[in-house]
Amino acid sequence: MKKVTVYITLKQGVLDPQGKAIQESLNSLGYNEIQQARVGKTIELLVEEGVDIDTRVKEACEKLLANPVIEDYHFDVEEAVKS
Amino acid sequence: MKKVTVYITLKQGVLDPQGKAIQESLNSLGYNEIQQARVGKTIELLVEEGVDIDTRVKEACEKLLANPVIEDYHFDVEEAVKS
Amino acid sequence: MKLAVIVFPGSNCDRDMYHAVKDVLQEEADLVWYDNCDLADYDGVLLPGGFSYGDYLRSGAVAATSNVMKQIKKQAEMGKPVLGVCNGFQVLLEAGLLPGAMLRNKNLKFMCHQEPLRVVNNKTMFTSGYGENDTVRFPIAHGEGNYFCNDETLASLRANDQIVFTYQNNPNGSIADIAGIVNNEGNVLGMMPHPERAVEALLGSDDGLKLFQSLVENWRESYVINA
Amino acid sequence: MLLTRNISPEQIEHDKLYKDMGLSDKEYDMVKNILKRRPNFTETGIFSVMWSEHCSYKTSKPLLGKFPTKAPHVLQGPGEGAGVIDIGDKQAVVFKIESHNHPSAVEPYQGAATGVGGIIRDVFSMGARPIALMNSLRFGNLTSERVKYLFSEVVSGIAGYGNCVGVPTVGGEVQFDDSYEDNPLVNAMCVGLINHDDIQKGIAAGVGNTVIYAGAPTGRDGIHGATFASGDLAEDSDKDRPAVQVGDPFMEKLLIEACMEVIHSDALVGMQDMGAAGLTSSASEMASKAGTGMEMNLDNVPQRETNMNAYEMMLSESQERMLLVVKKGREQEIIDVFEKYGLQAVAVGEVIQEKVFRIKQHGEVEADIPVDALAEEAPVYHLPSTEAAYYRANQQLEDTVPNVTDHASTLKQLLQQPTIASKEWVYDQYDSMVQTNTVVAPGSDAAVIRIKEKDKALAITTDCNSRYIYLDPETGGKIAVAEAARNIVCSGARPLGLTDGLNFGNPTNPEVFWQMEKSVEGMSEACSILGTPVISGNVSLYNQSRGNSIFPTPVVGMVGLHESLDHITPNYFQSAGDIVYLIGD
Ligand SMILES: Nc1ncnc2c1ncn2[C@@H]1O[C@H](COP(=O)(O)OP(=O)(O)O)[C@@H](O)[C@H]1O
Repeated sequence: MKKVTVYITLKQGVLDPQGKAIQESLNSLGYNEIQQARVGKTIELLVEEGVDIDTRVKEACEKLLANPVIEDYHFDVEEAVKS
Repeated sequence: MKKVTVYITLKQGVLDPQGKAIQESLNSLGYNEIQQARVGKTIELLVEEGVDIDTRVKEACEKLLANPVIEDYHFDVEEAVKS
Repeated sequence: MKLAVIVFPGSNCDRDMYHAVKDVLQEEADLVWYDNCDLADYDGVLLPGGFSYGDYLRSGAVAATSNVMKQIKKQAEMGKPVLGVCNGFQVLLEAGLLPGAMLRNKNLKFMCHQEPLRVVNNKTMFTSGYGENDTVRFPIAHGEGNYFCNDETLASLRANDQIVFTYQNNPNGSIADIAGIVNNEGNVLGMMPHPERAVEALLGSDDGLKLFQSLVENWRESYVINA
Repeated sequence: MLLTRNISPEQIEHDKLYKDMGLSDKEYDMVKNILKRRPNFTETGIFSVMWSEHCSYKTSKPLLGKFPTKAPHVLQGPGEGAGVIDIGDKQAVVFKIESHNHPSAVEPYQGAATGVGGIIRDVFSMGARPIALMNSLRFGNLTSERVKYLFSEVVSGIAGYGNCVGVPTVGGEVQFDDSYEDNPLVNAMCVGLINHDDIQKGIAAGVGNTVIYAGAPTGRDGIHGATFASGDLAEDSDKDRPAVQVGDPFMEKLLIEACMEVIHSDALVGMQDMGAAGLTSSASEMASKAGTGMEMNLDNVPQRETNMNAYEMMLSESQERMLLVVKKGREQEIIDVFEKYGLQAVAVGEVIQEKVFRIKQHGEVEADIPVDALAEEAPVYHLPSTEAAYYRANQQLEDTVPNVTDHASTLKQLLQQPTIASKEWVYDQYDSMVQTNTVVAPGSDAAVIRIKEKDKALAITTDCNSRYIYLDPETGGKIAVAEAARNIVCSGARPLGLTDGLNFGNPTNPEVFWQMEKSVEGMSEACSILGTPVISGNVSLYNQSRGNSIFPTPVVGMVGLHESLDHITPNYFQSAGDIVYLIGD
């Protein structure tokens, strides 16, 4: 079993109101050193072996997981640890 | 300037309805090899140097960025690339 | 005219849309469960508001991948009217029937109240009953209605007269105050405000009636001409 | 997690482990008497949740008996998921209020969201379609960051859940006072509409019938939430945090639609949601009401996590789960309906003659308890009551009228009070219009929901001025009911009945118990005089922190009927030149 972590971020140039709100509240809490915050998401997938993971995950990202109009993505593949 | 990426994930055992919906939809699109999906978020911070980044970010995570009741977090610090 | 109101898991304005068409306009309509349905017999498709698939991942994203969307694309290509309201609009964007994407409202909050809109294009099959630049009041009820597209897309929306409704007091941060757009062919309309919630004066506004009436009248005319 | 099988009944008794679960020494002895042996770990857990205040009302029962609950138009009084009142035309209105205070103090978003989910399930488990939500909220003053956070997260949680399931939130109330600083109140009310023929009860009738579990799989959420909700909110309640359950409104929406379909099947015998104490309370209450027993095999229960033991499964408070009793041989029809909506529904047990609740797992009996002992025979306490010293002292005070010199500035100051100021910031976040029936939206005294195809509407309000109740519980209780009734009447409707959410401090404090007693007496009297019976309600006790009780807060949720749409009366001035009358003292 592999663990694939897909990282999805907003494209440069797309406004991130949530990031902006986080930055502002960090500043108001006194974290003035924080100059920018941008919010993204991760999707951790547990994937059975035996498929071409790179191709399949790339395809899944394009079909569903990321929206190319506003988002970029990349992903890591690692061995899944038994929990 | 440093770039800090905070990774926030749901604690083990906390229901992740979003992850479940994503998994089901991936399966119905034919990605049957995907056995689980869990959703997390990332917050990328641009932080001015000159502070003890580790301590400050840890504090910010606990105060604001992560919800310790249901979430775990960790973070990476790297050199910010000029964009 | 016979309209299909598509019901996805999590749609919640499906019955409101049905009520508006069936009980208020007295046109034919069916609630059509998204799975295994056949749209060939319908004269148009309505995608209602709600939270299809819980709005998980991105609003409308999961519904956009469902099989019924392929059929809806086909109906749209045949020139049949397709109207997506709120979550329906989000689904149309995610499915690529309309350009652009939705972001969270700029204040990050869900908002629900009446908003005054301007009818900027009254030459579509959905808006011909309105006067140009008419003000109409429709309820909005959304958390992700902040319409976004790149400059190129915005320029082409403008060039082709695809912007149909704009907000008069932009509540959510949408680019160019956009509240509703049509596709290039003019038969697919997506809008965040809810015309189906504005068909009875008792509930605060009946400004949405003309939208449905326009749709029906234009369909009748083309039907008569084609027949 | 605990390896409970290694903890023997002897050890539970010897180390008084039952105390950690919430049973007193006396209650533990009662359990031993009932079972005629020592309870094992799972059984001890089951008794402790079923006998918690939340499930058994053991300290409030003697007071609840004072409420008038009967009237010709009451089709179902307290006791089922929600009460039911006839509104003519073979239709009825179903409603109830419920608190989610302690979960909201710990995790405000999920606490509030799951509170909404729970009360909606109470209503649709009766067979009614949920048509409106209301809420009643109390927070500390908006000066601390924590309170601001609680306030904004609670509102988002209510919005997040209610908006997604497609039930309009049409009103409510919010008040701010220091007494709620660490212990906010989150009460949610749901109103449903039903045809008389569709009224369902939560009963497990018919020996041999099948018990079906439907909805979300069981996880380790909120284990011991019910006892947690009935215990003091201590400073270190952070360590109880894993008890927080997470809601999935999307699943709830599917459950609503599936249940609305299932109620029309004559294969359905009974249905109940799994609320506090989850499987335990739903199953044992259904059997107890029917005078039957139930046997359940936990191996068949859908599970979200691995290696859950019987104790965890029986006490889990995972959300969005329902228990159904279905005629033997007709299970598949019911299962098919749930499957259409992508929901899991599986047979997990059987109704049996012997009046016991028997739980099996991995081929072993994990619990074997007489049904009535859990639901009916819970202990009842008659706690001492003492007139509060502050009250006696206040009664000695002379009446004073504040000396106002600048009325304009006093008025402005008043309007700036968060408790008095506009609540638009709150209700703008709620979808108040979905279902297209909302004639009067939030911002008025009572919300008005029309009934489609009928010349009728319902008026709904929640009210409680807890400061009045603190100052004089009996008069304050009357005022709460009267205010609700006035709000209903002002909208043009006739009050039908009410649901009450009793939120108080620690009842073992005789002064708190006195507040409870007096306010219930005041409310009861007002109910009798106004002809508005109490048809459902909820009790939340031990609302205090750092030793201070909250203001006594018995929230009234009232519903009225407009016999014609023409009767709907707005609460703002209509046009210049109209004459303004002031009626009353
Ligand atoms: N928690 C809430 N949820 C929804 N609506 C609310 C809430 N709190 C207040 N409202 C609405 O705001 C309006 C004013 O509320 P409030 O200030 O408590 O007034 P009142 O004292 O007249 O009840 C009412 O219409 C009420 O329904």
